[in-house]
Amino acid sequence: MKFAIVVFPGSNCDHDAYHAAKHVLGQDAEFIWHKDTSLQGADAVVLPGGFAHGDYLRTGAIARFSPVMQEVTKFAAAGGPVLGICNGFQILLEAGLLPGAMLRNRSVKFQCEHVIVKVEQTDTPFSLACDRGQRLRIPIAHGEGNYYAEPEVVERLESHRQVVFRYVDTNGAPTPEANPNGSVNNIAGLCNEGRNVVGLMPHPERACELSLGSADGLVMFESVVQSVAQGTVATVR
Amino acid sequence: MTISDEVLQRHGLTRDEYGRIVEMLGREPTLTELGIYSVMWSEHCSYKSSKVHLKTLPTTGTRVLQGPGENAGAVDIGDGLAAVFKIESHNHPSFIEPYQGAATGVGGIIRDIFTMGARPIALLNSLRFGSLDEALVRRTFSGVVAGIAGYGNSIGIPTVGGEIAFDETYTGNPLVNVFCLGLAGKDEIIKGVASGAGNAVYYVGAKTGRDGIHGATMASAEFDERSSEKRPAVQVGDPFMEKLLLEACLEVMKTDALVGIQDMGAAGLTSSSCEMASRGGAGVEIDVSLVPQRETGMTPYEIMLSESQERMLLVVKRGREAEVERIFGRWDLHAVHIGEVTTDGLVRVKNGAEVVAEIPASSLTDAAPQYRRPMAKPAYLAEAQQLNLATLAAPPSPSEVFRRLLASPSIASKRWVYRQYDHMVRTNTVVTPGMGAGVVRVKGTQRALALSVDGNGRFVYLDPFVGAQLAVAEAARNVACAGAQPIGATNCLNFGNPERPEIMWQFARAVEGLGVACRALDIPITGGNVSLYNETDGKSVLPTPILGVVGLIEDATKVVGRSFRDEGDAVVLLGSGRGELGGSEYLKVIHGLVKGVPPVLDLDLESALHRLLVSGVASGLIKSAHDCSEGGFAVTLAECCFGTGMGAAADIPGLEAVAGFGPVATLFGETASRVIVSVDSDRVAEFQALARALNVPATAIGQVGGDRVRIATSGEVVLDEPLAELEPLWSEAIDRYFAIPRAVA
Amino acid sequence: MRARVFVTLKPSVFDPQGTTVAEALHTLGFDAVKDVRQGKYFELDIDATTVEAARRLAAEAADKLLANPVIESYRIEVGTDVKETVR
Amino acid sequence: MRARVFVTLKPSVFDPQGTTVAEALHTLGFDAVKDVRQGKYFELDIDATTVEAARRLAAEAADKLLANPVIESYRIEVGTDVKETVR
Ligand SMILES: Nc1ncnc2c1ncn2[C@@H]1O[C@H](COP(=O)(O)OP(=O)(O)O)[C@@H](O)[C@H]1O
Ligand SMILES: [Mg+2]
Repeated sequence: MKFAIVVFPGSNCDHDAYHAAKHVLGQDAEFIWHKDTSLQGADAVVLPGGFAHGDYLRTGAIARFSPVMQEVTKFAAAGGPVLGICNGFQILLEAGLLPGAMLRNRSVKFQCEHVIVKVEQTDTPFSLACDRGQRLRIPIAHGEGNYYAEPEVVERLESHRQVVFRYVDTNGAPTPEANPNGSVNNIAGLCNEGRNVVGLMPHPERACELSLGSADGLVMFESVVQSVAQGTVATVR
Repeated sequence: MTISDEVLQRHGLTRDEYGRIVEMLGREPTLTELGIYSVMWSEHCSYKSSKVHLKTLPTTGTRVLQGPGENAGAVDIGDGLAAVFKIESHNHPSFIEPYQGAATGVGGIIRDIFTMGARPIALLNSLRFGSLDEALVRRTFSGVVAGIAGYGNSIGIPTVGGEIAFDETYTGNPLVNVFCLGLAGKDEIIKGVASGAGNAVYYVGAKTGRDGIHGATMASAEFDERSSEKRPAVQVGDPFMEKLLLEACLEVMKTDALVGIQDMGAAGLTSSSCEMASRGGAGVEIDVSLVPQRETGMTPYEIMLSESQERMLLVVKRGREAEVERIFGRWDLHAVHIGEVTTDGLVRVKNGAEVVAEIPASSLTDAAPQYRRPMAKPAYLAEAQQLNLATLAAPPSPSEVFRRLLASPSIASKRWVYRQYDHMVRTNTVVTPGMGAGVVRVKGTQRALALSVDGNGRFVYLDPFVGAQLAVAEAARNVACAGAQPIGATNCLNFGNPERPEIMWQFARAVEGLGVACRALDIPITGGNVSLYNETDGKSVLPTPILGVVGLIEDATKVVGRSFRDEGDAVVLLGSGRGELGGSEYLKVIHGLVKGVPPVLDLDLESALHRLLVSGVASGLIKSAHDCSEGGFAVTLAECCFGTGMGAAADIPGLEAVAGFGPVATLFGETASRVIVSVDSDRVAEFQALARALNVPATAIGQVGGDRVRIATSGEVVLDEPLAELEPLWSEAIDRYFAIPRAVA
Repeated sequence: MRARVFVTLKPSVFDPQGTTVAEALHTLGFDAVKDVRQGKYFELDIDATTVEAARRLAAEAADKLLANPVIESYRIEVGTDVKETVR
Repeated sequence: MRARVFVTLKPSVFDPQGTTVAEALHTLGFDAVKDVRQGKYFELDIDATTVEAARRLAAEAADKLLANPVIESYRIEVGTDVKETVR
């Protein structure tokens, strides 16, 4: 299968996502410039981490106007799998492809460290290969990852099982101490109602090789390969 | 025009220097020319006080591809690749505006690296501050850290290591030294040269404003009337702009349309144009009216001297301009053709049709003044070197000393700091901050690079010659602990006012020490930076040479960190203690003293130790390694345990010392060339044989396990502490300074 | 024409920055400061002939880009009719 | 009492945030926006009986914490006598 890795001028995890898809997983991957208007027939789209347009105003605020986002929106509407990692997640929120918004971390500082997330749902293209309740040790690296949505929205997210990943402690409990940034309900990642668009703050692409401290993130990439192979997600051409 | 003493003084030029300018030009300089000379002949750009000394450093070696003289040095790391690296200081700006000062320091060193055609892949920093007990220092410290994070994180270069120490002498003059390393094809290194008459000179990047035109270089009454409001001495960094420049420049460099490139750092357009012309043996003609300007009414003087950030100067082959402009355009950057390379060796600055400066390029660089400034052994030394333990108060119990040292900010965990740095982006970081030297793998090869920055100002203060050697040894030892062969070094020399003979003496002796150590350890110095005038109210900071050492690891899968790995492993001490307390953290924390002589350094032993570490790690015998530095053996042993959940028990020979000081000297003395390693218990003999062959003392002193840190000296237990109590003292010490009492609801 | 746009977090949204500033002020002894909210402030130089046109443009810019309606609200002032202390 | 503190970069200091916002507005077609400067905005709830006392306290807080005088200047408004459009 083929991954499209969208490159905004300030993306800085684009090469990491590419490396994970292409070199670790052995799949096809292609960079798509943010001004491009074609996704080059990719099977899945990754919006990588970074600071898309410097993000001095608000993370992702300007990126949503990039020409490529119209294509991403169409691809998502047609059921294609889209993964937003960190800044990519923030862009999906700003673009309205996922609900809610990001606030500054509770610590008001950038935080880079490993956290534990629990896989809450396995019926998304990016968690299909996980076990429900599986715990993944994956790094975060962000200053604005404090997920917020209006209480009604959060309630709907929970009742529609759209919370895909949650920050938990080593026992799997979503405690305040396990929550690195103050996100409501310890939400680390979520999906849209169609379940094909997933965004998360942790960086699975940084946890695909044991030599880097963890290979727990690989399962997310394996999931999408599997779901494309099984046809559980739409092929968008 | 008549140049008054006052104008010269404001330009930091002496009457003699002015005389040389007139002689070189054959006439009086224009105001713009005077400005150009003043910055090019400034200490910062010309190294006029330090050059005679720096020339003595060893700068060559079989791996050296680029020594001092370019924007950064480069060494061959095999596989057709070069490691390009350098360190720079941003001390003064970081005191005035900690966030922006530190951020722009990061921006500057990154430009030095990609200017060479290398993709930056790792950052480190070495920081010095006053005591965290002071609110001002806390603000400077947190601002500097946030600035380093803010810039490095957003541009996407991981900060993989660094070091921080605290001492009152840095209160009004913190040190912010930033190191950057990049990778380039060995044959693709690009230089800052201008050559080929008729080739185009391009300006690209941020617009030019009045930033950083220093008070000292203001020229006339007319200039003074413009309030200082208009001339911020602090630049604001724009990491997004730099990211665009980085990507676009690397793309342009892949074409062969580029002749040379240089960033506009200190002294901006002036130094970049003059240095490129001088290196290329050519001339350059530029028209400042074409330079993109952020503000209105800027004079040629201001445009030439501005230090606005994120700007590059390029020389492009004639006929290839459109191609280069197109690449920049793709990154939304507007490259502006502002001049040409000429053959006359002159830097000619025009403002439209009017020539405002015309100076022989070499008179600004090679022919800049050099001084052998007077030196004198400092008066403080004799007294400071006298350490008579018998006159000190009796030491507290080992347990209390241990706890206080672990919580001392210079020793305590720096997690509060490096958690704010993205240290994993680019997915190369094999050893993360806090685990020893930073290690990054080199994708596409089997290799990895280990990086460390170190320097102990107290040791240098007490003996610059030995202290500087200890800095080299420590940085090199740190990379060796990861399993890396040290292959190159860069240095940042932070000292006080060189016009004071005692400071100049410190400087000269330190440079001598660097040379001796680098030669003995076979580590060429490929570049560096000198930061002088680090003083507040006539009081200098501790003389602080910082060494950045790059080490090469042949097999990236065989890298070790500081932490013990398995219960039951043998703990082996390499080297042997001498109980040296001179300049130690113990003396400072417990007795408030900086006294004595620094530890003795045996460079033969040090070199053998590095060989043992490299082969011991490569053969898989060594499972963890951590060098003994501040806090000595006991602190080092505890640090090997922290984060693992495992304790350790060790028995080391007790050392003789003045009555009552035996245990503290044994436990907390800072004898050099010692490393604690862990080895599989049934391979200890094999490892010791290896050590014997290399003449390195290797004593099996205990084993990993349990939940306490227990140390006996000659069989008698002198420390026996629960890990669960020790660890938070160390891991949360810095956080505690920033814990804000919660607001009452 | 000069338009000022103030973007603040909605009252129902927790403001980590404001809280941190308030705590820092308390440690500095500013106990009389009961609460702090931090927001963003933009000064737009707008090429417009009437105050109303400038205000409309600023509001449009705020809707589209400067504020995120999920968490933020904004306020606009146009012209120079604002009492102020400059320092 | 409510005090508002606006902290902006001094006019001569480069404002990358404002520049980026201006560029984004231009791409979105807001060509009439000639220039943007971005600053910080603080709302302080102050326990004070007079406008003057509140202003003094706010200024002190700005001097000590909210602004860095090397690159920033600030402006303070106290009270509720400001014309505004809230949205
Ligand atoms: N301490 C030092 N040891 C060796 N070389 C040095 C030292 N300090 C400066 N240099 C060399 O002098 C040259 C000029 O340095 P510098 O002015 O810092 O460069 P830049 O122009 O990039 O600021 C560089 O090549 C640098 O490597
Ligand atoms: Mg340079």
